[in-house]
Amino acid sequence: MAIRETSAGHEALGLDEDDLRRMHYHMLLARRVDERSWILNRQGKAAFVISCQGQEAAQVGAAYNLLPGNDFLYPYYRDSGMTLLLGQTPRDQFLSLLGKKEDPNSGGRQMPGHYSSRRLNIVTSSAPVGIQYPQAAGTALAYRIRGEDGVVLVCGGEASTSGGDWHEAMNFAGIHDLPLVFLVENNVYAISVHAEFQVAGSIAKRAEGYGFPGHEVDGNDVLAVYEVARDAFGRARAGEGPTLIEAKTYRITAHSSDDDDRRYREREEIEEWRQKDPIVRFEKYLMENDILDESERDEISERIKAEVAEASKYAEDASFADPEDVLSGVYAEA
Amino acid sequence: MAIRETSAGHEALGLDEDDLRRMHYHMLLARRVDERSWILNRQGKAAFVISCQGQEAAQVGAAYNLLPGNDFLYPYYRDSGMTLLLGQTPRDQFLSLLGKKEDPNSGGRQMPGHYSSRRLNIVTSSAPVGIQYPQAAGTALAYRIRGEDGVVLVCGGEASTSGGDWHEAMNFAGIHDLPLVFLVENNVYAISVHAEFQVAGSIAKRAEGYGFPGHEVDGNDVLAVYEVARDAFGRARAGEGPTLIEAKTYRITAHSSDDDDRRYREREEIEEWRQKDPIVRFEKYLMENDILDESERDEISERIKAEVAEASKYAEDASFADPEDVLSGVYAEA
Amino acid sequence: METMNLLQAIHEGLAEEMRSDESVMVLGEDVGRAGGVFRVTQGLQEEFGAARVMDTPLAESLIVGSAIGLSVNGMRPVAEIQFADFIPPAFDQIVNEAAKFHYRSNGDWNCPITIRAPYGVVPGGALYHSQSIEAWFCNTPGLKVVAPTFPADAKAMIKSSIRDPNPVLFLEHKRTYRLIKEEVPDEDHEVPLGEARVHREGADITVVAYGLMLYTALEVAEKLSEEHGIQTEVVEPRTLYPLDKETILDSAKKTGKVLVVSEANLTGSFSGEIAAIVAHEAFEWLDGPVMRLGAPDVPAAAFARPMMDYFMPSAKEIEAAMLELARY
Amino acid sequence: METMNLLQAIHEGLAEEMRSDESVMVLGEDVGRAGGVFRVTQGLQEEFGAARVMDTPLAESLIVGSAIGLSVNGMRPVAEIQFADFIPPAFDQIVNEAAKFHYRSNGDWNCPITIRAPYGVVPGGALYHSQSIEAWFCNTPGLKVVAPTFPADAKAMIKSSIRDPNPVLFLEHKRTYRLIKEEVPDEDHEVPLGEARVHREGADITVVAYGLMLYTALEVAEKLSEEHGIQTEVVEPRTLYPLDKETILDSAKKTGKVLVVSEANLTGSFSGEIAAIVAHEAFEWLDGPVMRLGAPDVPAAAFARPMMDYFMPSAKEIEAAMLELARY
Ligand SMILES: Cc1ncc(C[n+]2csc(CCOP(=O)(O)OP(=O)(O)O)c2C)c(N)n1
Ligand SMILES: Cc1ncc(C[n+]2csc(CCOP(=O)(O)OP(=O)(O)O)c2C)c(N)n1
Ligand SMILES: [Mg+2]
Ligand SMILES: [Mg+2]
Repeated sequence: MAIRETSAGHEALGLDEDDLRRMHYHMLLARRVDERSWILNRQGKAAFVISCQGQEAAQVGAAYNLLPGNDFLYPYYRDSGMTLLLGQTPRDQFLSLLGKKEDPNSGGRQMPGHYSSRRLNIVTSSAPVGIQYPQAAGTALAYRIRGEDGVVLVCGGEASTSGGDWHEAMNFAGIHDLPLVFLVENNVYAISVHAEFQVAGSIAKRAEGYGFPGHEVDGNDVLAVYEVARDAFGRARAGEGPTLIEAKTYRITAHSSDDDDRRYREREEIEEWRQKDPIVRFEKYLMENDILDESERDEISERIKAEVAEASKYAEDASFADPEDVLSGVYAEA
Repeated sequence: MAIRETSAGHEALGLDEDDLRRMHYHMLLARRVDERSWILNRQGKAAFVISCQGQEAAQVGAAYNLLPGNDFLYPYYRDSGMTLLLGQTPRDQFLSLLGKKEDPNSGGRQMPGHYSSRRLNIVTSSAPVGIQYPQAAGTALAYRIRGEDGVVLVCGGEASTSGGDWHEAMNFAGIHDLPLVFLVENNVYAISVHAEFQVAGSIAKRAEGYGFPGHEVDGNDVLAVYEVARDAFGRARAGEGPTLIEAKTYRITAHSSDDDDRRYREREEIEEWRQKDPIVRFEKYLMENDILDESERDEISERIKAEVAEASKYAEDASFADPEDVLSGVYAEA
Repeated sequence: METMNLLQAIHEGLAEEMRSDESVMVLGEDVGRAGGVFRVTQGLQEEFGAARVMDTPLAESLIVGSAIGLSVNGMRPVAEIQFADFIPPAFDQIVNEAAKFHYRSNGDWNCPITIRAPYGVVPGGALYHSQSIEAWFCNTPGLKVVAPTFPADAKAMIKSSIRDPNPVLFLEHKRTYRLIKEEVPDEDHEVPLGEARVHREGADITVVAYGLMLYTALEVAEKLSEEHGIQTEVVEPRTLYPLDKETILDSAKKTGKVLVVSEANLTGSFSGEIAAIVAHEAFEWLDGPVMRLGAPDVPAAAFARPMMDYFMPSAKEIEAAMLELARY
Repeated sequence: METMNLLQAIHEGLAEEMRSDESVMVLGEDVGRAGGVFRVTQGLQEEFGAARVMDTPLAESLIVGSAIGLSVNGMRPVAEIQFADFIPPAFDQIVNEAAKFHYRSNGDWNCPITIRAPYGVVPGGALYHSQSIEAWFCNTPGLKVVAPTFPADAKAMIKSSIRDPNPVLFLEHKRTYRLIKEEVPDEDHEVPLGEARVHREGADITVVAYGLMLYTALEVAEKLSEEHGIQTEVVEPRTLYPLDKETILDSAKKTGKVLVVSEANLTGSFSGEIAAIVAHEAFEWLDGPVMRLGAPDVPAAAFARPMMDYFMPSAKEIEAAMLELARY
């Protein structure tokens, strides 16, 4: 299977310069929020960090197709590029990182990266890897039953395809032509386990066995991801069924702040991938197409920096929920 | 994907007339034991029957490749054609059907069809559909770890591919090139649910996505099944990895004696498939090739009839385990 | 008022909810065309169509997981697990997802799904069509576990379950499906989740039981009353989790003697919880040990009838335990 | 004798068994190259190779299912579940398969597998890296569930578990991995499965506890002895299922006052079983209610430290309960 790369410039994809700027802004924003999170971790303020770094193109490229309010997103823990794009703020991210009361995902109950926003149709997520897939299928099925045109985007790492839930959802999606887009962000590792011990054959190729298309795409190329995802959303909205997208990318950081990746991978490998940084690559594209210049880039960077600093400070100063809050809200009231 | 049919006569497959007679005998034996089981059910003697009828060719054709003592079988509840071929007797089957103490599968503890024989390398089986696949992968892995040439055959109906366990085992088998043959006996129904609501795309085709071959074969053609299975066993023994076989067949009886299939399928459909009866078809082949004539056929039939009658009587007369036996053997002793 | 058995009552409850609320739907294996292996959903697909009464693939995690996702998007799904013994593949979706949806999102999301599962020993069912699985689920805050036994309760409680904004595991004892009939109110007769029922008042001993064992306990209670003048109070939790402790404790304090009976393998069963609550919170009132009766600690009921019968807690054993307690 | 913490002791036990028996192997997520997320298996892949210390795909049903199949074909696998919270996908393979293999085949097959699972609250672990999951598995005849707390016991018991012809679920409290060190005998020091341990004798009250709560209970017992002269007998089940009832009952009969402490959500936890056994079988000896302490009935520990701390049963609460009981 050939890996799909950008087949056309942005105009051919129907994207205008504002679109590109929005994409770029959110990719960079996600990166900076993440970088700041590691600093907070090293300062002993953040107990746990889990990163989006390296995957921003896959995330923003795919999620850019979501119609807010109409579609649902089932993100996984690295998808801050998506949740920021949909409207969560850096402040939200840091509040969650530090487990503060105002954390919109969980009020400080869950680890960082377990996104939730009913307002933004981001479905509450958890830690068991892969468990979201059948749920996403159900959400898509509801659209089908009611004859509505909403689409569901569900995401996971390559290891999230190893468990049964992924397969059960793929099969169900294929049977009922569900309006569901599967995005697998294949970043080569599952904690320490290399994809060669995780995935037999090819993830993207498997879609065919379920009767719907699967695509491998260069996950560090935001426009390429946007394009396959746009087609997938189009198919879904037209009632033609699901699509599987495998975005080939790389996890630039350790698995999390609890992980020491020196145990299992070479520094050179990471360096190689740093050269393929999706943000640098996109900026190159933008500059070559005269959409961005150095000074604009610096200006955006400064703006984000300030925004991130402010957000981090806000979250650091914010208060924890009362300890007794742990007892409340076990059951929903009728 | 083209459905594989017999590509050659039996000589080309390396089968001599004795092989064919053994195959035929066991197919017919399985059928007759099954028919007798329904009579016992109607007489109120057997609480529950679950049938192999229609699937004998798939079962005998595949299992004919097992090297007794060297290979392992994970059968599913319809695979009496296999267990008889491996050396369980009609008496064993009826003892199990009636839940008698001498039932070799479980001593009357399990429902009929839950085969087990440590002596014959038939691994104890249970009711949760699909749960055997990861186990079979583990058994195959042990061969691989020790560098031995044993093969594992694992079987299920088409609905057994819908659950996660099938997928997890497929993936693992592909990663480690396990000596494992997956046989899916696709008999169109899962109780009442038609395959079109059970299986998206094609089961056989999915193997490719895991990096190993999958074949669709006419499951009512014993020689065709034998041939693809022979190749699969050959691959496995040569260290080349797993193979998936989807045998297209049909469940001629209701799901079980508890089921009334008039609720969900037409009599005509069954009639059509009765015309494709794998035993009749094989007998035709044998007769056309002068391996069997009418009188021999009748003689074999009579022999089986007597054998079945004797076995049934033995089991009917046999005693139940003591009621208190239900308490023993919960834990193995060191 | 119509006279119905348990199976019909659950069917009616489902049908009424589906009629009055378009978002209510049923999904599971064989629930559509065939109307369920026990026929609880018979006729529903004809009435409501294949989309709202959907035959799913054989995949329990998918059944419950997609029910969760359906509820996310406005539906009120009732998922059927064909036999409770086959609920383990859905365990993760139930205990880690559905039960935690509300809490983990700090109240942002609800998960209003109902999961029906037939449990309990039935002749011929053997190891994998017999298990009493309630203990697996009664340590999971956020989940409700209900197990009504009588038809009228069951009809009302399936409706309460569907309307509840929380995930509810609805257990149906297979062997009681057709065991008795009773009058079932036509209109909206409500039985809220979380309330135990006192079936029979008595001052001498308390028996707490549900499912098939409740029927047996009620019979034995009658017998003891007639033959020995022993007055038994029989309490049915109806909802196992969260448990109506008050009703049980009130009865324990009144009689001072409590026997808990269930069909589950005794050790580690939910009976332990009930007994522990009584032993702690009614200690001062106790005139005898808190006794329990259950199935022996072997995997499950056997296929062969004599072994199966031996496995089941019998009326005789229950009677002996009740007498022992009464005479304590 | 070397001084080791719990983590090292389990590591040593594994390594020794792998050295003395070629059929022993380890499989799970990140157990190989990385040596486990908690480093319990560190160094094993270097010593025994990638086949005997195998990194599996992220698929818990596969991990346990293939372990079963490995045991069918002559191996003695030790499967690691990275966090006990992620054991649900393997639930079916454990309770319906491994636990029933021997019984259902009427003794024809055994299933000698060990499943290691780190459980319990740890700072930052939050809802999905904190759960105490023992109640899910302590109603399953055919399975053994062990939860040693001290290093020497753990080393001996991991070896007993591997040698046991039955499936064993081996629970390790994450927060105790490095909490204390003690001398661990070099040679084959044996602790058979199924035997409780009395850590401290005392005539006034009995506390039954395991995991982190055991450490706390032991500290409080010391304090109560010093400050109030109250003598507490502390019993650690070590094996939860099947339970060593005798040791617990002996202690209950001696003190007449029993408190069961665990970290699990109280209602429906295994503490209920222990309390129920005492309430039934030691009733005549009881001088006070059988008390229990556990976490509140909310899904699991929270991420934010203040909420997490509030969630945990504290030394203060345990002390208060012990005092209440002693003074009863
Ligand atoms: C069911 C389950 N098993 C194990 C874990 C522990 N765990 C968390 S993330 C992870 C690796 C996931 O890898 P992948 O899906 O490739 O995503 P990535 O982290 O690489 O983005 C593991 C093993 C878990 N969260 N859930
Ligand atoms: C996990 C699980 N769910 C449900 C059942 C109930 N059940 C028994 S057989 C069956 C259908 C199986 O169909 P298939 O795999 O196609 O095999 P067939 O019976 O057609 O040969 C079902 C739903 C079960 N045994 N296990
Ligand atoms: Mg990955
Ligand atoms: Mg079938």
